[in-house]
Amino acid sequence: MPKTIIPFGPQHPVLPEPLHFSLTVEDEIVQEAIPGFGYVHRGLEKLCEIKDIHKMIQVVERVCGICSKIHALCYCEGIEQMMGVEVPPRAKYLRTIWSELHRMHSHLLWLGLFADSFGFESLFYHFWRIREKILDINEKTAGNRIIVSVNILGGVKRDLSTEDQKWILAELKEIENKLEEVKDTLFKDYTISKRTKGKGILSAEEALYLGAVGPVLRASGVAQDCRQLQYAAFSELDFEPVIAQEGDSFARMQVRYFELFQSIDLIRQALSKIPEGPISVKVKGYPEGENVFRVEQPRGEVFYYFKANGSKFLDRLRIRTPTFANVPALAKMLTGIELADVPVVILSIDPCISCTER
Amino acid sequence: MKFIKRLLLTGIKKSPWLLHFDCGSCNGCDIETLAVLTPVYDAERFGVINVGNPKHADIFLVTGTVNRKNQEILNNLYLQIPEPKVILAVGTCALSGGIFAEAPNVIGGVDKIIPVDIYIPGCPPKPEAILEGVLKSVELLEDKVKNGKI
Amino acid sequence: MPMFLKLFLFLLSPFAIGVILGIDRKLTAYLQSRIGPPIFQPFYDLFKLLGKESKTSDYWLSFCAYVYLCGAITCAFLFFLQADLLLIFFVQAVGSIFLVLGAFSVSSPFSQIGGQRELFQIIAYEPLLIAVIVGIYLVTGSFEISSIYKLNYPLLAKLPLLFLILTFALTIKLRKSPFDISASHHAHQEIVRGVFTEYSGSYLAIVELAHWFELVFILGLISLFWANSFFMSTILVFLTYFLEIIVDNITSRLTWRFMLKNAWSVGIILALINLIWLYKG
Amino acid sequence: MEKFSYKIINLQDLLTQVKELREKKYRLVSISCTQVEEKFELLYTFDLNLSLKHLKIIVAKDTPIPSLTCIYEGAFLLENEIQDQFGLSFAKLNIDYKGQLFYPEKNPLFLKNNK
Repeated sequence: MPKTIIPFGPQHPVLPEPLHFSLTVEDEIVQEAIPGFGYVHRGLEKLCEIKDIHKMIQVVERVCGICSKIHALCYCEGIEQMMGVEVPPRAKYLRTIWSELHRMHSHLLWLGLFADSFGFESLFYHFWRIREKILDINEKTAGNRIIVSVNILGGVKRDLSTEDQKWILAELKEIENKLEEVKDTLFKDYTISKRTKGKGILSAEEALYLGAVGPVLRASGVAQDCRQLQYAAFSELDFEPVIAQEGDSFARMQVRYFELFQSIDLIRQALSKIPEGPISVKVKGYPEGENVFRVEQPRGEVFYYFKANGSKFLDRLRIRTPTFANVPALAKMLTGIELADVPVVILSIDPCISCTER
Repeated sequence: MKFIKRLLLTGIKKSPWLLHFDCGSCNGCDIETLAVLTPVYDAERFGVINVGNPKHADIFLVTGTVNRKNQEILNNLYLQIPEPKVILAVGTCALSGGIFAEAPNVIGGVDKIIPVDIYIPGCPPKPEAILEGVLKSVELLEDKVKNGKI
Repeated sequence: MPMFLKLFLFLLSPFAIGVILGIDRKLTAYLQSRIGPPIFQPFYDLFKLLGKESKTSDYWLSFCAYVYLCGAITCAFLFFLQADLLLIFFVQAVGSIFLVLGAFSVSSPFSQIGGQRELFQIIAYEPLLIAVIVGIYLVTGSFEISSIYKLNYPLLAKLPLLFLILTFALTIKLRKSPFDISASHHAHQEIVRGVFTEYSGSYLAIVELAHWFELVFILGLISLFWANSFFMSTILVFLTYFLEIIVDNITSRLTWRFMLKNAWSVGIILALINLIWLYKG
Repeated sequence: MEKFSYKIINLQDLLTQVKELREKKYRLVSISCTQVEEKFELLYTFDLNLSLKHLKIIVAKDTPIPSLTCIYEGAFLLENEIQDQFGLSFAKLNIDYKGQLFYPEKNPLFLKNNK
């Protein structure tokens, strides 16, 4: 069979997003995969020159709708660090709770899409049904389902009442039970392991060399999680990075599945330790100098670089998102696999194209 | 022949097939669009299927801003959808560019490239709103058939 | 059976299939904790598609759609006439081949890959069907369908393993998980909608209708396994179909390499065991 | 979190310094470009067990910058992005989109006087 070049994307049923790959295929085996970008590029980093540092929070929240809360968290903590603002402890805990809720919603979304990529429709619907519970929590506590805008410079906008906290704990219990139900299917189903085990293998060495981050890195056996950097309230919470050894698509699924339980645990810890007090402090003046900040997103480490000149506007804001770092590893993983496995492997890094291109 | 076609098309309101294209949005609207198809909202009750193939679609659902690179793809997809069709712009970005309107690589809303029939505002719009928009567009499809615009 | 009754049943069959597919979608939705579309949804879809504008890039493509439909209709018609099984089988094969030819005639890579995969599917299930037909011949001593109706015991008692093989072929033909490889009714696929990608409007409706007639043949073949009682054959068809829906919902899509390997190794071995058992017994 | 500090190095020393970091098993995190009047500052960030190391080079617009892709293969995206947005050029890129990674035609939109 002659070589065929298959355009994977930009509009494709498996991916809700316009990722583009030119796959050179021979006998349904991928010989070469070249990524193409630019279909979602907006250039929003440049908006920092016309929107002031407070308005930029809304912009960075829309770098990506799935991890919007965590982008805002990174931005706020980075600017606060530059300005020497001390955030009240209650605000730190609230930030942690919301960011973990966001991680859960993102992972559940991914698990659903991943199941869809290998044609397991009922599992896809199941995960999305569980996910709606988290979105309900978001809507009740923050007013929006997906783009949860709670961060401001110096703290958070909204508080969690005691009833809300109790309700969240009750919902989490239910989510935990529902997740336990699918565990056997996810890990023991013959067809799932057939489609995911040994697909898109990445060794620890290669992962570090190609700059992979987040669950992709952890699934290759490297215990690196930016939450260990102890931003927000993570310094007072107890957790271990979830890792797996095999480095294939199955291992990545495993890491993300167990991170859901880790997040539930972190939220419980945070809710039991949350102190009373104010939720924000007033921020005066404007930042100056340069800074970098990193936090752990559902997809991995996000890196912000700030350059400020003491005026209302930032000089430069640079966002290096986790998918951007994972794409070289993905291009490597795609070579030599079957065409049928392409969606599985692409989804296994949890691509977020609007993050990648900004 | 035309009469028979029109007669057959009266059923179009019961089977609107949907093509979703992310045209540079932040994913918020996309995952809400997908959520519309999942158990809690279940758009398949109304016969809505996300076909993912422009040649089979009746409703073209676009989210996000138009930029220099995807305007061509947007137009291509639009031309590939057979008549009758309805174009739905979902989310503030698809309406006007929203918060990104001033960003360097953004051209603006979807209606700068292709004609839009129904606008659904919101950032992101709630799934209920998207579902309502889809059902409104079904009525519009029916109107188009009745007025002989096929 | 008198001729006019046969004709009547033949004309009724696509409606029955439409309802079965509607129930299928409803049940699948129920298994996915959704409400699902109305039972007559497949008809709504079909009529809408017939009315829509067709954007077909190639005359060959539309020609292939028509031949595919003719093949499927002839096949179903011959089945109701209770003609020769081998003849029906080859007519069905011609129809399927034209679907593949149509997919190959356009330059879309999705369609091309879909066509290839459809070919692999045909290669996978054709030998199985042949084995089933040979088994039936060994029992009845004739390729005529009418001879099956003359038996006073169900075929299932003599050909249990071949029945299993037939359900295997049915999964492939129905385009259901785990073998929704070349095209599937769920659009979420790596090759968009495979062989159907390039068809639009009324041509898609024609291809869909042809698919319904193919199902008439396959489900008819299943009903033959309990041919001596009309009631039991209906039950058998529904049970088998129900099983297919369950399997569809608890498996993910597999690759064609896997399908080919298993269809041939497991299928042929099962068929041989059954045939040897028949011969000895 | 540690305090942010960087080391300014010469353009010629870049590759040797990065090679040393690579041998110490550092991971390339990011390359951030900033326009400061007519010059460009490139901040290279590396990570080893969650501690960062920053190197900075300052270049003029027309100077070709040595590409890191011979040391870190995955750097091609970062470098292509800068090439796109600021119109800088990198020498010996392994996959070169020639300024068309994000835009259909060459058009450095991130330059300060461009818009």
